[in-house]
Amino acid sequence: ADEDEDTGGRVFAPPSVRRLARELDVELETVSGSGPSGRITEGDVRAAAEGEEETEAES
Amino acid sequence: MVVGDIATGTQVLVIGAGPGGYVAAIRAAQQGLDTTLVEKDAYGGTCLNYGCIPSKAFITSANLAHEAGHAEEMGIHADPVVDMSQLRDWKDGVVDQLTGGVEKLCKANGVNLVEGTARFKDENAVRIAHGGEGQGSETIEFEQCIIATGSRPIQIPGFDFADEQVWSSRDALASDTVPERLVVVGGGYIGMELSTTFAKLGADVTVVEMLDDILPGYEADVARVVKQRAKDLGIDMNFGEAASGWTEEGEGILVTTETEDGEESEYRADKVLVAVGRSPVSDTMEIENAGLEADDRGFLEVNDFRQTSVENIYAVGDVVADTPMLAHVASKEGIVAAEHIAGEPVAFDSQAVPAAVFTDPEIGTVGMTEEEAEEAGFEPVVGQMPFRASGRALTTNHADGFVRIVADDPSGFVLGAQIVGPEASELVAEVAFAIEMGATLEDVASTIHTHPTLAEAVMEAAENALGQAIHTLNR
Amino acid sequence: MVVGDIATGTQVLVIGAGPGGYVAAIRAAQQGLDTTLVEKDAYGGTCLNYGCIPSKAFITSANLAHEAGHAEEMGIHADPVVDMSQLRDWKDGVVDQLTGGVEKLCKANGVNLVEGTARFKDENAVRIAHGGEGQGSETIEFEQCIIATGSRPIQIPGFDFADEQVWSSRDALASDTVPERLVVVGGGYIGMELSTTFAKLGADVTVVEMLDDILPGYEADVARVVKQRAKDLGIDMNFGEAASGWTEEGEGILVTTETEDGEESEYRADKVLVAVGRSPVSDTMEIENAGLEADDRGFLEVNDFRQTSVENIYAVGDVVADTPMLAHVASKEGIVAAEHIAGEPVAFDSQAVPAAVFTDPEIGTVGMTEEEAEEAGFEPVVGQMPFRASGRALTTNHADGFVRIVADDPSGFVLGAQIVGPEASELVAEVAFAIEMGATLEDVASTIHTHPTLAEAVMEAAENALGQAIHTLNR
Ligand SMILES: Cc1cc2nc3c(=O)[nH]c(=O)nc-3n(C[C@H](O)[C@H](O)[C@H](O)COP(=O)(O)OP(=O)(O)OC[C@H]3O[C@@H](n4cnc5c(N)ncnc54)[C@H](O)[C@@H]3O)c2cc1C
Ligand SMILES: Cc1cc2nc3c(=O)[nH]c(=O)nc-3n(C[C@H](O)[C@H](O)[C@H](O)COP(=O)(O)OP(=O)(O)OC[C@H]3O[C@@H](n4cnc5c(N)ncnc54)[C@H](O)[C@@H]3O)c2cc1C
Repeated sequence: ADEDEDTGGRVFAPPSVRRLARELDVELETVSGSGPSGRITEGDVRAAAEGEEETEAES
Repeated sequence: MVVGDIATGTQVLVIGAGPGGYVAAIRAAQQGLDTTLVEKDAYGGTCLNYGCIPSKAFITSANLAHEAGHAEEMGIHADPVVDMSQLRDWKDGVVDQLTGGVEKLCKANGVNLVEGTARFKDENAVRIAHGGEGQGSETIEFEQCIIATGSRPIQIPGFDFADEQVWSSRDALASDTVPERLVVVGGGYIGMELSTTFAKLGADVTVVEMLDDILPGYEADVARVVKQRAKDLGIDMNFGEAASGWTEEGEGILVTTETEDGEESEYRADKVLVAVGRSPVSDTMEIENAGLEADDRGFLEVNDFRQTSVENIYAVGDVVADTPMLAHVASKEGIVAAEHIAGEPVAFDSQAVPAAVFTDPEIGTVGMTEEEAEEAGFEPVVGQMPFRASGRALTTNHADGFVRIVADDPSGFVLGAQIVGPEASELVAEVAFAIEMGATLEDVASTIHTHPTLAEAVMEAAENALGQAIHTLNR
Repeated sequence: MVVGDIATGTQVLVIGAGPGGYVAAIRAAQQGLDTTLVEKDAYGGTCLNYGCIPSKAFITSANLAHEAGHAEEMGIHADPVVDMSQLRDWKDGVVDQLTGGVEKLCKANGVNLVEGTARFKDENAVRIAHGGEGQGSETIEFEQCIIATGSRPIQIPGFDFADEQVWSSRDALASDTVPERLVVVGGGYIGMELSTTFAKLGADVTVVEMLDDILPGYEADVARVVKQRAKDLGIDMNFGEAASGWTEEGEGILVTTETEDGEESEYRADKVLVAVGRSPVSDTMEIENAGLEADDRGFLEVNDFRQTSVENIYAVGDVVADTPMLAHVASKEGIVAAEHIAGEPVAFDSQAVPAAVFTDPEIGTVGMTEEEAEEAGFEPVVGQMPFRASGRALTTNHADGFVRIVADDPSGFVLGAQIVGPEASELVAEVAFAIEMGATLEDVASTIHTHPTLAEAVMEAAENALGQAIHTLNR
């Protein structure tokens, strides 16, 4: 599907990764996945969380 | 015995012990919360007592007897007779075992069990009315409440479940006789499951459906497989007719229907089963006292954590708006509510809800159809595997139906499946899991599937979508 | 008709049309390769003609007849009689449909079919000897070859399959009568599947096994469930005894066994089925002409792409060393070989191979046991769900057995499952997929599973491993 189309809230990340995202306060929609076809992995979420922290620390 | 009004307190109060409520209560207790579960009727709710479980028990026996009686092709010569009161007793035994199990599991996890009807006093207390006379009442104060009061069958004008000739699904599943002639009003999943069952048990079954097909909500080619089989079983299906009333006639009854144009038809029967849907039970608890309001159909609206408009009051299961009225949805919602109260990072974030219909053959669906995928902005690619090309299906002599898998192109993400055929209810599990995992067609296609199994058909459907099926031609 | 030796050429030559060979040939053709498939006997190989498919057809009928005859508890009164020659005909019909399908699929995908026995001339050519007399021979030159010659039943001293009293599994599955008394030598999966089947069809079955348990390779608590059921079916199991010979006695035969200490026993029977294993077929093709050598047991060694020591010659299926002799392994290997030849980035990289045993109840396993996980350096955590706590299992009246899931702690990665119980062969598919996906216990546990299904038990086992099962107590 086209990247920019709104596909009804479907996210492509395993349940455990989705839970981790909530735990770490990461918006899945803002994470770009490194898995097959862009699937979001645990590592992607952790990296996003750390990135967030860094940005916060800088400001 | 408790007389007079005494007040006790609990952290979490759960109202209703169906698959929504008892699961919520057990999970809340597992999270270390002081939990109380109130039930006015029977542990296990509709599902264990009058729904999923008894219907599936009847279906098993009806299937076995019918199959054995129609397997000459496989060399089996038998003339099975079903003793309906024995079947009923066996079914009751299964139900008792499971409801007893629920009670034990609640206790073992430390849930306080209270029998009675809960009614809100305010947003932090309910009054419990006990069943027996002179039992007095009890007030329970709570920090959080989970409403899991479920649903009841819809009655239609002219058909009163109090009359012994008029059956709800619950009455049908409590019966210890097979009516000679049964009219079933409603061709939805409950109506079709019971039509098939009673037809196999020997009843002369007539289905009357207002719409123009059975199993509304399912795609036409899925419903068609079940409809054809129902026809073969001698079930007479009539569409575009609404049941308008019934009268006694001789030993039996006469059921009247009407088309939109006012054309009337009459069907002779011994019982009429009304299975036109279920409505939420939100009127037993005086929710207005807690500041809650149901929508015009009686459902409660909730957020992702199953909180109602009153923050400390949650709702799960059939009483909730917008999610399918299914036992496994109720249980999942119960878990989400309980864990959210406990502060866990949960949400009702399931990507797809599988559903099964235990007709002959079974239906199992999950996620999007091709059409729904298109509407959602995907570019769907579809793969199909007919069971007549499946070695396992042929060796079980059940080769009608197919597995269809829907995915996004070119990402390959699995979006849905429609399965009709043997064990469809089980096969859908793998696809549901694939959807939750964010798996692709290739993931499914390149996983080794045991031979000979029906699950191979899921793999083959994925291969077919990729244009590289082995056991069916690729388009 | 071809007379004399003519030479043709092909890109890919596949020898043997079992589930290894025909799948390889179809996939090679799908990849655009000019492909020729040689088979000396029947399309579909052992699996479709003498193995998986006929055995499962017999099992279906035996199960249905036996169940219907033993379901009074569920209210079913029946006295089914099985007409064995009708059953055999039905089974033959299923086989014909599937083998005909294989032939059609090969042709539709553009595979050239050649009947005959292939023998290597050198590493780029085989000579085909046609079956009929005076058919002459044919040389086929190839660029790549895939050997898929499968396996045959092992004969043991004193028992010659040529004698009509001595059955191989193939003879048993071709029979149109049920022997009154059947001795089965070997308690492996083929022996136990056939023992159960013939016991249900009315034979008096005695199993003789050299080891001290049935189903070697399966954990004791898994085998125990099947053993108990076999006992209940009246199967007499004798361990630590090796069959040493047989003699005719009166109308029947007398089978002699011997313990390690030389103690002899005798069993009266009408037939003796020898099911002690299968050995690879690598001696039909003069492989030495191609510079190939089998190991001392007759297997061919291959690399991850299924190449033998001769680079352009691949081997797949039962003839290959180190992978389980199973149809779905053969097919997967066939796909890998074909795609590797086509230059695709494939390898036989499956993380786990599921396997099923179609006894009563079924067994389905995949990946590691707890012990294997420990040996592999994981810190296994295990979760279990007994089917007697499953609503679906109780409603099918098949509640023996359990689902066990093995995972790594604390990563939660799913490593394996051992399932014994109803539809275990199907249920294992979800866990196999979870393993391939690198999924965790949490992923399995938080996926909604349809109620009421047996697949819920997989979810419950995962929840149990996480210490949060609802329907069973957590340890
Ligand atoms: C014939 C039939 C077949 C079905 N088959 C299936 C199936 O195969 N699969 C499936 O997923 N679903 C099936 N369903 C639907 C399933 O039964 C429901 O989705 C499920 O029971 C909903 O669970 P619940 O916990 O929300 O409510 P319920 O199971 O309805 O339980 C609600 C409980 O709350 C109690 N209660 C209500 N008000 C109060 C009060 N004020 N105080 C105290 N207690 C109260 C009720 O007595 C009841 O026990 C079937 C239903 C029927 C009728
Ligand atoms: C009773 C029984 C039940 C079984 N049940 C199961 C089951 O439930 N699940 C499962 O996974 N497995 C089962 N198996 C095992 C399964 O049948 C084998 O694993 C599978 O058939 C192996 O496939 P293959 O392609 O390697 O070889 P095969 O199926 O053995 O096919 C090899 C083919 O090669 C041909 N051939 C041999 N030499 C030559 C030559 N020189 N030239 C031309 N053709 C040649 C043979 O005629 C044969 O057709 C069962 C086996 C038996 C006996």
